[in-house]
Amino acid sequence: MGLLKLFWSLNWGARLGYVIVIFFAICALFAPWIAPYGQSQIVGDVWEPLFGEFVFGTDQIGRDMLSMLIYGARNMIGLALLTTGCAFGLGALLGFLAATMRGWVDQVLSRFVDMIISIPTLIFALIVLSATGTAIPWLITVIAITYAMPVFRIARAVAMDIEVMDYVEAARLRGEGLWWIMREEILPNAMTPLAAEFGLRFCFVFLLISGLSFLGLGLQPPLADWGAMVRGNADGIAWGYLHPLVPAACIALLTIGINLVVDTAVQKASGLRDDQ
Amino acid sequence: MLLKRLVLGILTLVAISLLITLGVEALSGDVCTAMMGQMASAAKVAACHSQLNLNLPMHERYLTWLWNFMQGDLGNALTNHRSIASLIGNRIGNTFFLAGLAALVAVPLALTLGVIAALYRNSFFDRAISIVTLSGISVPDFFIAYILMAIFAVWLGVLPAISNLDQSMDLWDRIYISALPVLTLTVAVSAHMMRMTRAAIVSLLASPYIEMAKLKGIRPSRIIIKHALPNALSPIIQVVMLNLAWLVVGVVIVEVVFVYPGLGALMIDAVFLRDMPVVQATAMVFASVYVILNLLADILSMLSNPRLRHRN
Amino acid sequence: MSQKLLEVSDLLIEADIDGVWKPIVNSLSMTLERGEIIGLIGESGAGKSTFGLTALGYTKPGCRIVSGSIKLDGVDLTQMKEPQLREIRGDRVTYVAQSAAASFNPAHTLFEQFAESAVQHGKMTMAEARERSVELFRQLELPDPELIGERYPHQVSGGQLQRAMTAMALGCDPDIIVFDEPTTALDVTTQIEVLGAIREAVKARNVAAIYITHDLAVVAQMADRIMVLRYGDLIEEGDARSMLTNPQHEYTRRLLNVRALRETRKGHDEDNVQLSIENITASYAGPKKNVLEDINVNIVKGKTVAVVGESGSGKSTLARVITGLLPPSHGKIIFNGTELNPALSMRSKKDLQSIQMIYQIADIAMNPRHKIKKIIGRPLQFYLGLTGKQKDERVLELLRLIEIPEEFAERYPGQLSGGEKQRICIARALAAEPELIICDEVTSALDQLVAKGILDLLLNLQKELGVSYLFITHDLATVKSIADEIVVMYQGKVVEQGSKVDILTPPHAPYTELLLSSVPEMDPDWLTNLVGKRKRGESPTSESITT
Amino acid sequence: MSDYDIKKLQKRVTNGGLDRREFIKAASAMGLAAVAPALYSQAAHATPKRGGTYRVGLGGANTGDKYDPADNGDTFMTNINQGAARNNLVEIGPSGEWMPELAESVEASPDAKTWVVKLRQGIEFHSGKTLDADDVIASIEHHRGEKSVSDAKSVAESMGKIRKDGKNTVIFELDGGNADFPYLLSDYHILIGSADKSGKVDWESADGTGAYVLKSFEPGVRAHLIRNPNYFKEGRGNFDEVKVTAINDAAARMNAMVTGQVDAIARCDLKTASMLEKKPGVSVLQTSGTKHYTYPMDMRQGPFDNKHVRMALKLGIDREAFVKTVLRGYGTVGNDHPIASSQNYHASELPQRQYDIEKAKWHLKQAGLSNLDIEIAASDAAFGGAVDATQLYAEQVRPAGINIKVNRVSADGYWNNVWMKVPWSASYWSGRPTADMMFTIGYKAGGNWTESHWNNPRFEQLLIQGRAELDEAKRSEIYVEMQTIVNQDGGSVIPCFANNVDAASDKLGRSAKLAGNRELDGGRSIERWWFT
Repeated sequence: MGLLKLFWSLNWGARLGYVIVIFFAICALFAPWIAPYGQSQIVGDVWEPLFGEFVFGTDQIGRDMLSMLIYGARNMIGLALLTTGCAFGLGALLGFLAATMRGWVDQVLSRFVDMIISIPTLIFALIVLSATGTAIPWLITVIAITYAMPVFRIARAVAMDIEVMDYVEAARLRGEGLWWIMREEILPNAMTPLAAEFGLRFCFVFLLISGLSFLGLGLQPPLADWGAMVRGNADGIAWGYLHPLVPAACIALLTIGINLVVDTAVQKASGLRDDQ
Repeated sequence: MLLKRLVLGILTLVAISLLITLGVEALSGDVCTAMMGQMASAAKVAACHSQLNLNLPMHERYLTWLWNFMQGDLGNALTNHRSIASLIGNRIGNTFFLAGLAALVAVPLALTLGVIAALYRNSFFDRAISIVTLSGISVPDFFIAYILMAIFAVWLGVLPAISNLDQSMDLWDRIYISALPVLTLTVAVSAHMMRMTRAAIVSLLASPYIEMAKLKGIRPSRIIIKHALPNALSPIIQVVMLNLAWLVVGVVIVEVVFVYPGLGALMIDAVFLRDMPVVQATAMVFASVYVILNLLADILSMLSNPRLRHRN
Repeated sequence: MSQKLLEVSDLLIEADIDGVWKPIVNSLSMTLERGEIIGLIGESGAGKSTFGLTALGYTKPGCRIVSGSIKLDGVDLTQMKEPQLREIRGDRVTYVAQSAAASFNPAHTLFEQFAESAVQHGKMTMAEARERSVELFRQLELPDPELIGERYPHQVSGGQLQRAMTAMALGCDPDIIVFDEPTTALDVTTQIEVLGAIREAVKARNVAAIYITHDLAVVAQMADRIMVLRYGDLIEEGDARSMLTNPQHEYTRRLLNVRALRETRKGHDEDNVQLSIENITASYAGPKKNVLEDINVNIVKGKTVAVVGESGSGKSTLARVITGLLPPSHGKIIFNGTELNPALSMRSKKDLQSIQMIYQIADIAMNPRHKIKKIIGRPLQFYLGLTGKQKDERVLELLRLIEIPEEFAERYPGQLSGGEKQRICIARALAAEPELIICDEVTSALDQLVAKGILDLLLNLQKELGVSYLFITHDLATVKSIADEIVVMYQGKVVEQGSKVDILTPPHAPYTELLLSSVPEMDPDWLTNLVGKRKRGESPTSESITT
Repeated sequence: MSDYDIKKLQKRVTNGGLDRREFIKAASAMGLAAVAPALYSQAAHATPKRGGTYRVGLGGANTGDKYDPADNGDTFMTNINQGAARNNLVEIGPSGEWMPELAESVEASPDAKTWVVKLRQGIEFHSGKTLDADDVIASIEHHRGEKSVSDAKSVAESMGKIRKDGKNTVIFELDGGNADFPYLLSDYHILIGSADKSGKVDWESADGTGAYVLKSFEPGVRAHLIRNPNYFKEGRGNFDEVKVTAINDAAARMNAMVTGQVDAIARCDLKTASMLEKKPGVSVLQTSGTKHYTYPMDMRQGPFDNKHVRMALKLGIDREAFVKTVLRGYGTVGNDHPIASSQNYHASELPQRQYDIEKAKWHLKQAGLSNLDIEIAASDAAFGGAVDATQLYAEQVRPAGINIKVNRVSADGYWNNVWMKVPWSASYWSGRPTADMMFTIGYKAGGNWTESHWNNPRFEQLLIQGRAELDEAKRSEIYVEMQTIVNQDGGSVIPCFANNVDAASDKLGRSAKLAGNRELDGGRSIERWWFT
C-alpha cells in the first residue's frame, strides 16, 4: 500500500522508469518460469518471422528470441550489476583515496589511470582476456577495471570538492582516520553524482560485452546475452530481418528505464540536501 | 605547468609502451606461432624465432625498440617486414580524417541540441531528445552501423556501403565514401556530448548571474547562449575532448564494419598476430592522441575562463 | 487622484516546500512614490526578497503569485506575459543583487554587462552605452572610469563590483531600483563607501528604490520609509526616523536592541595562561608571501580573546595554525605549558580533544548525510569511548544544554534552521569536553537576533564549563558583546591588542578607529555625519590607513 | 513471368548448375522448346572479352599479409598471388583434374617415383626475365630446409631431390612413389617466382608470370593490379585493371555486393545468401568443394578412446539439420570421412550415417555409460558460425543423455592453444585435391595435424600402398576401404561439406563450369573471368 502510494506520487517519467526496471527485474528473477523455452533450445527454423508462431521470432540458429531475451535479462542484468558494482567500488575507493591523500598518492593514481584510459578499451580487454580466458570472473574483472578508470576521475573530482568542506576539516581536526573520512564523510555526499554516472555505466557494460563478442570474447554460450543477440542477428538488418532490433530495443529500453529511475533518485537526494 | 604536463605525458607514453610489452608478452604464443597458425611446428617456429631475433630476452628487445623509437625509428613489422612508418602513415591520416569529419558534424550538432534542450528543458522536445540520445548511447555502435548501412546504402542506395578510402581520391570523394562511418560515429558520440552540454548549462541556471540576467530582461535564448554557455565551456570542452579521443582511439568496430583502413583495425590485427612493434607503434599514436587532447582540453578550458586567461 | 509609481496590493505568494504550496508572503501591500526609497527589513524567511522582487514582476523558481496586484504606473504586472515583463525589467525597474561577485557573469567584461540591458532593449547604441557607463562609473566613484569597464569581474574588488552593479542598474534611467542586501557581503569599511556612493547616485537621479536588508542600522541610512516584515507578514511600517526613535512593535524593538553593549568584565588573570602563541609566522606559498607575521597572543583559561580584522587580515589563518592545519614557518604554540606539535597529524588525541573548532557556515561544517545524533555522538565515541545508551543519553544532555529539543537527534542538518545548526556545531565541540574552542566567525552568517542568541549561549556555557574561546570575527558588535581581550589584525600583523576596555576606549590606533567608526549606528544621520567627518579628515579612511 | 524464369535458368547454366539436356528439358516445360537450344548457347558460350575494371571484395585479409606465398593461406592473398600475379607449374581444372600451367608436361616413371617436368618456353616474368628451371628450383627450395618457415614446408620436403636437366626441364626424385605428385605442384604456396643470380627469389618484388602485375598493395586493405600484356594464356587475364578490396566482415561484403560497390565477392554470408539470390543483377555462385567442418576428439584420452563413445557422438548429430541451419543449405552432409562426393575415389557405396538417438544411447550403454558430460571448445576462428553450430550440435545430442558444454574460446590463438591441445574442439579443413593428400595430412599416425591423434595400423598400411598405386581400380578400392575405416573408427565427427558460396554481378562472364577447389572459380576469377 505504502509503496503504491509512493509510486503514484512520482512524476510520469519516474513511474515509467520504475515500470521498465521492475519489468526487467521480474524477467531476470523468474526467467525459467516465464520463458516459454530454454535459452539454448532450438525450437524452429532459422529466423522465423516476428509475431508469428514465436512472438519475437527465432534467431540465427532457430532459438526462441523471446526466451533468450528473458534469460538474457537475467544474465545481463546480473552481470552488469556485478561489474558496475565492482567498477564503482574500485573507482570510488581509489578516487576518494587520491582526493583525500593528495600529494604523491594522487599523482601516482592519476597518472596510472591516465595511462590505462589511453589504451583503447577493446585492445585492453582483448589483451587481458586473451591471456586469461573469458570465464565470467575474468570478464567481470576486466570490465570492472576498464570502467573503474572513468569512475575514478569522477569520484576524485567530486571528492576534491567535498574534501574542502568544513565538515571534512572538522573530522580531520578530530583526528579521524583516512578510512572514516572516506567512508563516512565523503562517500555519502558523493553518492548523488556517482549514482547519476552509475545509470549510464550500467548500460555501457552491455555495449562493451557486445563489443567483445564482436572479437569472439564475451559471455559464454549457451548463456543468452543481448549484445551477442544483436551481433548474431545484425547482418539480417540490411535484408529486412528486424530480429536484431528486438534485443537492441531491450538494451535501449533498460537504459532509459534505469536512467529515469536514477534521475529521480538523484533529484530526490539533492532535494534533501538543499535547505531552501 | 605545461612543460610539466608534457614531461608527464612522455613518461606516460613510456609507461604504456612497457605495459603493452608486458601485456602482449604475457599472451600465449608469439608472432611466429600466430602467423603459422594451424601450420606451426617446433622446427619452423624455432627457425622463425631466430630470423626475427625473438630469441633475445624480452627486456633486451624492449630496450632496443625504445632506443630506436626515441630516435624516431619505428622499425619494421615482424610479419611482413614492411616499414611500420609507411604501414601506419596512411592509416593515421585516414583515422584523423574520419575522426575530424565526425567531429566536424557531431560537435556542433551536439552542442546545438544540448543548448536547445537546456533552453526548452522539461519540454516535450527535451524529453524526446533525452530518450533518443539515451537510445543512441545504449545501442552498440556496430548495430548503428548496420542500420545506417541498411537504410542509406541498401534501401535508398544513396551512400556507399563500404568506405575503402583510397589515397588517390579527391577530398569530395573521400567525404562521400566516408559518409556512413561519419554518420555512425556522429550518432555514437553526439548523445554523450549533448547530454553533458545540457547538464553543464542546466547546472548553472541557478547561479545568481543567471537570475541577474533574467532580471535585466534578457531573452531566455540569449541567457542560455550568452550567459550560461560561456561558463559551462570547461566541462563541455572536457567531454568533447574525451569524445574526440574516442573518435580516434575507439572506432575499431566501425572500421571493421565499413572496411575503413584506419589504425584501430591495424592494432587489433597486430595484437592477434603478436606483431609487437606494430602494436607498440599504434599504441603510441593512440596514447599520444590522448595525452595531447587532454593537454589541449586543459589549455582551452583555461582560455575559456577569463579568470585564468587574465591573471592580474 | 495622483497615481503612485508602484502600487502593490494584497499580494499573496506561495512557495513549493517539499511538494506543498505554503504562503511566504501574506497579502502584503506597498506603495512607492517617484524618488522615494522604501526599506524592507526582516530576518531570513521574512519574505522581504520575494516581496521586493515582485516590483520586477518576478518570482523565484518554485514560487507563485496567488492573488493581488502589482501596478506599475497603473499597469498590473501580474497580468503581463513574459515578453512584456522583459521589456520592463532592466529598463524601467532594475535590480542590484546581494553579491555582485556572484551576480556578474564571470565570462564577460563589466561594460559588456552594463551595455547589455540598454542595447537589448533598444535604448542605446553601443557607443552611447559606453559614454553612459563612463559617466555612471565616475559618479559612483569607481577608479579609472574610462577603462574599468574593460575589466572582468574577477579583476575588480567586491566594493567596486557592487558600485558597478549600481551603475548598471542606473544605466537605463529606471523608475525603480530594487536593492537586495547590496552591502551584506562586504567588509564594514567597504560597506560605508558603497553605501555612501549608492545613496549619492540614487538621490542625485531622483530614482525610487526598494532597499532590502536585514540590518536596521543600514536601512536607517538609506530609506525614507521602512517596512518591517516577519514570516511574510507586515509587523510595522513607518517613517524611518520615527521608527528608530519610537518603535511600536516588540519585534522592532528587539531588532533595535541587538546592538546594545554588554557589561564589561573585569581584566584578565595573567598567571593562568592556557594557550600561548609565540612569534608565529606562516605562509601558504613560500616565505615571501607571509600571511601571518610575528604574531603573539595569549589566551587565559576561561576567558575569551577576540581576533578582529577584515578579510585578508590573516585572522582565519591564525586559527589554521593553532589547529595544526597549517604548520607555521616560524614560532611555536604552547598549550597548558607544553609545546604543541605544529602538524595536525603528529598531535595526540588528547591535544586534539582539548582544542575544538566552530565554523562560520554551519551548513558546510556538518555532514549533511549524518543525523544530528551521529554528528554529536561521534566525538563522544571517538574521544571518550562512549557507546550505546551512554552515548545516546549524553547526546540528549548536550541537546538540552544548547536548548534544542531532544527529538532533533533524529533529524538531518538540512531540516534545521541556521541558528539551530550553529547550536548543533557548538554541541559537537562541547561533546569533546575541550578546554579551548576556536570560534571562526560563528555568527556572521546568521540573522542578528539569532546571532545574539548564539552569543548568549556561548557566554553561558563559558560560565558553566569554564572553557576558553578564541573568537575570530570581523564584526565589532560581536566583539563588544563577548570579548575579554581584543586583538586587532590588519594585513597579517597585529596592530593593537589589549583588554576590551583598553581597545574600545579612545585613543585608538588608526585602523581600529576606522573599524570602529565604520560600524553602522541606529542613527539616520550617522552616514551623513561620518562621510562629512572623513572628508574633513577627522576620521581615518581606508586610503589613509594604507598610505 | 516466364521471361524471369528463363533468365534464372540461363543463369544456372552460366553458373554451371545445368547442362544442355537439363536446360532444354526445363525450357521446354515452359513452352520454349523451339528456342531452347539457342537460349542455351547464349548462356553457355559467352566468349571472353577484354576490358573493364574488375572490383572484387575478399575476406581473409590481414595487415600482416605479404607477397611471399610461404605465408599465404587465406582468400585475399591466394586470390592475388596464385589467382592473378603468379602461376604454379600445375593448375587445377574445373572438375578437380590437374593440368599443366607453367609446365608443358608432367610425366612420371612407372613407379611414380621420378617425375619429369618440362617447362613451357618463352614465358616472361613481369620484369622481362625469361622463366627457366633455376626459377622453379629456387621457388621450391624457398619452402624447404632448416630455415624454412613456410606453411608448405612438408609439401615441399615431400618432393624429394630436385635437379634441372637443361634450361627447361626439372626432375623430381621422390623418396617413395606418389601418383598424385602433380597435385603437389598445384599447391597455392608452390608458386614460381624469379630467382636472382644467387638462386634466391625476391618475393617482395612481386615479380611473377601471372596475368596481372601488382601495381600497389596495402596489406589488409587493398591491392591494385593491371593486366600483363604478355600473358601466356589465351583468353585469360581479360580485365584491364583489378581492384581487390579487403572486406573481412561478412555482412559488409554482402552489402558491398548489393550496393554494387564490388562486382564479385568471395564467401557470402550464408545467413543472408538466399536473400542475395533474389536480387536482380546478382548471382550467387555455388560450387561443391572439399571444404569440411570437423569435430576431432583426442583419441588418446577418455572417454574418446572408447569406440562406442565416438560412435554415439557421431550418431547424435543431425546432419540434415546441421547443413540446413549452419550452412543454410549451402553444402552437403558429411559421412565422418574427409573425402567429398565430388572427389575421385569417394566411397559412394558407404551408407550415409543418420541421426539416431536410440542407437547413440545404445552405444553409450555399450561404453558402460548412462549419460555423458563433456566439454568442447569452439571459436569462430575454427569456421564461421562455429560457436552457433556447436551449440546446435549440443542441443541435438542432448536427448541421447550426452551433455556437451560448449566452451567458447577466444579467436585469438585458437589454432595454437586450443586446437589439438584440448580433448575436443571444433575444426575446419579446406580439404586437399586428392584423397592421399587429405589422409596424409590429417589422419596419418603421428602427423602434426592428425587432429584426433589417431593410429590405425590397417589405415597406415593402405596409405603407403595407395600412394604408389598407379592402377586406378586398385587405388579406388584402397581409398574406399580407408574411408570406411575412418567412418567407423576415426576420431572426427564430420557433419558436412560446405560449398563455396560466392556472388558475382551478372555483367561478369565466366565459363559454364566453375572450379570448386577454392572460392571464386578456384581462386582464379581474376584470371579467368571477363565483362560481357
